[in-house]
Amino acid sequence: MKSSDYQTMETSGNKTLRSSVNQTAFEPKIVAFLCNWCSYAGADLAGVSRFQYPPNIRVIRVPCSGRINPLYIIKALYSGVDGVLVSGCHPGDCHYISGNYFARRKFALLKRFLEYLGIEPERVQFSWVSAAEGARFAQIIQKVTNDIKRIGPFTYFKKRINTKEGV
Amino acid sequence: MTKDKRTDFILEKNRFEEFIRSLSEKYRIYSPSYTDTRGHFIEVDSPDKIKFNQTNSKLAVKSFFFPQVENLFVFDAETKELSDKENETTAHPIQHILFGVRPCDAFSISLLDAVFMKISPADPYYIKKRHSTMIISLACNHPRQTCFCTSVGCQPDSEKGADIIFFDLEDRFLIRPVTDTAEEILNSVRTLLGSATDCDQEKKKQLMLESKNIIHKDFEFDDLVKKLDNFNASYWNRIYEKCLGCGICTYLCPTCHCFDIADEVIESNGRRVRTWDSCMFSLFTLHASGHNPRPTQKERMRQRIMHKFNYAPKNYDQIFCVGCGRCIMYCPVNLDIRQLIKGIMEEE
Amino acid sequence: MKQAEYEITNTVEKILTDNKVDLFIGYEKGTLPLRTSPCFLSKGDDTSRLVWNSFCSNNLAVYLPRIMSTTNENKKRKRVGIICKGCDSRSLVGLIKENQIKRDDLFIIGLSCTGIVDSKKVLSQLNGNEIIDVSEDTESITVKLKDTEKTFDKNKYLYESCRNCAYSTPKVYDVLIRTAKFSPQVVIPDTSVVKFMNKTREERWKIFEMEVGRCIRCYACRNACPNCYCKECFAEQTQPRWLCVTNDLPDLLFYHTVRIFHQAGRCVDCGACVRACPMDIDLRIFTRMLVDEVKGRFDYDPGLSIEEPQPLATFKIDDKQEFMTEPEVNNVKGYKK
Amino acid sequence: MKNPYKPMSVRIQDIIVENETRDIKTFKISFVDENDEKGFSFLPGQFAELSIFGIGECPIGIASSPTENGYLLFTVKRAGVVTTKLHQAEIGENIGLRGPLGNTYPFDIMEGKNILIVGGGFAFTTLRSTIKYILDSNNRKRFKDLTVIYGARNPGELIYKSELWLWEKDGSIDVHITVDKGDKEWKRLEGYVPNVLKDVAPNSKDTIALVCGPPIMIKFTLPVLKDLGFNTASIFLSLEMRMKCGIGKCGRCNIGHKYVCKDGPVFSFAELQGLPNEY
Repeated sequence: MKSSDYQTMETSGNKTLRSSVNQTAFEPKIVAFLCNWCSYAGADLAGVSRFQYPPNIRVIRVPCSGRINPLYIIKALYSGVDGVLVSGCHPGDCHYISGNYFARRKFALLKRFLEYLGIEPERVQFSWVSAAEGARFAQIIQKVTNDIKRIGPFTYFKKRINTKEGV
Repeated sequence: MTKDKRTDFILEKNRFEEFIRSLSEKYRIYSPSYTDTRGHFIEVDSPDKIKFNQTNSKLAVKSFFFPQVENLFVFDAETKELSDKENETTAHPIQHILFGVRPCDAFSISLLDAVFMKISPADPYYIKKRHSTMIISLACNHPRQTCFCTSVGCQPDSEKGADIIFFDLEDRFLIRPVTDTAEEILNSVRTLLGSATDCDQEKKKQLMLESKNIIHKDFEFDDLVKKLDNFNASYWNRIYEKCLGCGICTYLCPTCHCFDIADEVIESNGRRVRTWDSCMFSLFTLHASGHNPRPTQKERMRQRIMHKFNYAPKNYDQIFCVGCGRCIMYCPVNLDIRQLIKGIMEEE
Repeated sequence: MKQAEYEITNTVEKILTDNKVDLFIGYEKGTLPLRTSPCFLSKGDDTSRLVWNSFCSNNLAVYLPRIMSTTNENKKRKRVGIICKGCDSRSLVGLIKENQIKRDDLFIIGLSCTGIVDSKKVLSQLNGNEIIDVSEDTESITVKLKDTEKTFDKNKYLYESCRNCAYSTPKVYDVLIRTAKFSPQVVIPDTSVVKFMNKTREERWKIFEMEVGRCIRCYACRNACPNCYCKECFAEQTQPRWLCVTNDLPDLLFYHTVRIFHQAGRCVDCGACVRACPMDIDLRIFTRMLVDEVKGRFDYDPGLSIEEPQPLATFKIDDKQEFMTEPEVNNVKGYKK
Repeated sequence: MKNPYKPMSVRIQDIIVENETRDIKTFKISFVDENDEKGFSFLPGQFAELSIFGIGECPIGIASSPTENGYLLFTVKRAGVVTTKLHQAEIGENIGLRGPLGNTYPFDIMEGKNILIVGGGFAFTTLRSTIKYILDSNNRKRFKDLTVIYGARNPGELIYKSELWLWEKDGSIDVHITVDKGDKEWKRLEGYVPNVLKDVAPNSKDTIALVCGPPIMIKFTLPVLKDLGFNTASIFLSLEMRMKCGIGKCGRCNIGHKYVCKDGPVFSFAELQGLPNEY
């Protein structure tokens, strides 16, 4: 699906103008940590059911949302990614019983902490998507991509090499 | 012109700004910044930024010649080609002037010269900066309680490592050129300078005598090198316990020169970078096999003392400590190197 | 203060002579004015070196994980005695809960602390001239300079974390020593987080960048913190390498963001990291936020009771999840509602 | 002024897997530009820093002898970040090389003497270079007889097997190969290197011993050598420390006031006894 196709998609709520196809719109790079049992299956279902969602996410499959260490999220932002989504099973459905419960507490503190430091709240988002919610997965990805597009690229955390020699 | 024939000059304080402005036409002037708490040497655009009453800067002047992060070379990550713009011109004309360096820091630069320049193979990055920089040091009239330079063979008016030394005689400066390059530069601003009278010299001697009395000389270093040869002495078991193993004493020390070399690649460009490292860190000597010759803080503290007071005298026949007191002032647990040395000297 | 010192020395003398502990960690007179230094006493050492005054700033719990993993001469785990202020004892409880140290290997002398004086604040009032001698009484400290003398009211020159400290008396101890007349500490509620929160997002980020930009990666904040006892810190790992060893801004942001977040639900706000930093970086603006957030969200104060589980080590079914992302777009191409 | 930190670029000609567990490989390296090759004159015992851009550097002993011109051999065990990356490299790739670094085995002292070489495990690299150098036609006459004792944990771990069997047949060299625990086909000696050394018991009169191997082997070999009458000045060891600059500046690889990268890696046992045992 070429990226220009989906741009012409109707988005309800804020009726975005049919953005001119050739304008080089900012294409965010978003890392999505998907829990293997629910969200990854949900993404799979979204694909099988031909739901269309923006191609900006790079999926990393993890055993459980509890496996996500804040270190990975900060490493993603440090490596030049514009947004991070962590998606796991709904509380109660976790294959490992309490993985997402622990994760929920960690994410709650991390979200508030990054916001407090001055990073836009939309940068790092968390969601619950079960294996049967293909449409919900597509909608969440749509929302996350719209958010990141709205707030623009994420430059001030990105590591760059200064190639100036010495002093 | 041999050293003793060099005449001392006088610069009135009201003509100081003119002196700096005329120098800044040809050279870039740096002086320790006391505003932002990094306290290292920054470029000064206007003379009034230069202060005299502050004692020593927080980061030593070593960070100008041997910066915390320095590119060794840059390469393209895909093709792995080095960007070798070999502009290895051996002659580096003077471009930078460091003003307000304290004599102990200037002394430490002469020690770093021994490591990076005198012992072959010489370090090209250090040489480039060292030859293109002139050091104007400012003698200390009011040393701090933590200063102990007189105990390590340095003086509040030591000229080692400096090109020109300024003595602050309250209303005027007495300027003593030390090296030949100093002569040329002073000649270029000769009109501003008067020549020093005997009463100026007398005042300078008086000020320096006072300053030396302030520094209490509470231990001697005469046979410390021999005493430290006793590697497994018992005092090593007692002096390391309170050390947290952080890097403050080594990063702020003007003579510490240990460094790490690491590669970084981000997208298409990569670089090999040299950064400061500290023997107090636990991973400093960890082998890939997991073996670590210095496993606990005892060995690391012993290495820091031995490197400065036993190994350096054997390799460079100089004690690698200038008595600036930074490691005493900024240690989170107030671990005082003078106490360590006194404890070692008192060992029978 | 003299009374407390006397009691401490006697207790230590007793426990050392009848071999209840192998090592005692306390405070001794520092070589810098307005400072003390940790001191390690074993049997037979001169216990009169021990002092107690308003400059005992180091959090001694930081030494325990590495000392208590070593064995004493008869091959048993080392038993250590320690002096604890309110905040130190909370760090101790945290270490016990995280199985770094055993409670029964510890002999804790608790002290009801009346706040530690910030030497940097006092020194900044003396515009450069040197302190010859310091003397102290319950309400103020007098500093003798070359020709003059100055007195400072203690309460105005305490460390920020001491001014907002609500638990100045240790909860977990073997012996509790009351210092001076025990007047309940007037707790000044912390306002730095609220003030910081009212700034705009860009301002907050600018301040974070400016504060952390001064860091020289000396790891004093990490090594002074009792919670940071990892053998190999993520900041120094090479397999895998998370961040680079330079002090470029992104590396500093990475290191401080993750290190501070590692204290979520564990930081007792003792201020050891702020005191240790040579570049005067005020980390407390950021660590204090997590303390408040954990208090607000999970109603948990770290280090008060050994039994209560740490917030991130447990969960509740009905934890709040207002921050989760919910989809707002409901007609996705190809999806027939 | 040559920049001591900038590596010369070299090409991997060939990669030979040395042991069954495939974690020791020998890399055959050739210089990309000849005047680098001309400038690179070394003697056995020296090492070089192999560098992979973007990953880092690692100090590896030069396994080839100066008499084998046209290429250099480096035997690398997969242990850390750089060596793992090196093991993933293919033939034809370019890597960086800095050197020759460190000092050499004391050929001036060894002149006209018997040579005893004791090696263990994969630390046989610089010793192989020495053996090839001594066996070379115009060098052999400078030294008297040459005894080699080399051992490894099991037959699979022995490196340079093809050359070992050749040397066994060569008359001018007395080779004893042992393994800690042999398998069915193993017909040669079995037992630890120090014990084999006790049995072979070469006479120590004007003989120089070169020892290189894992610390545990050195610990047990030295007393045996002393019993056989070797004085501490005629035993030479090649040591290994963590290194970064390789030119005695970064202050990391010191034993006492000596830097292993610059004043070593070869030290006489007498010299080592004068230094603190912190290695």
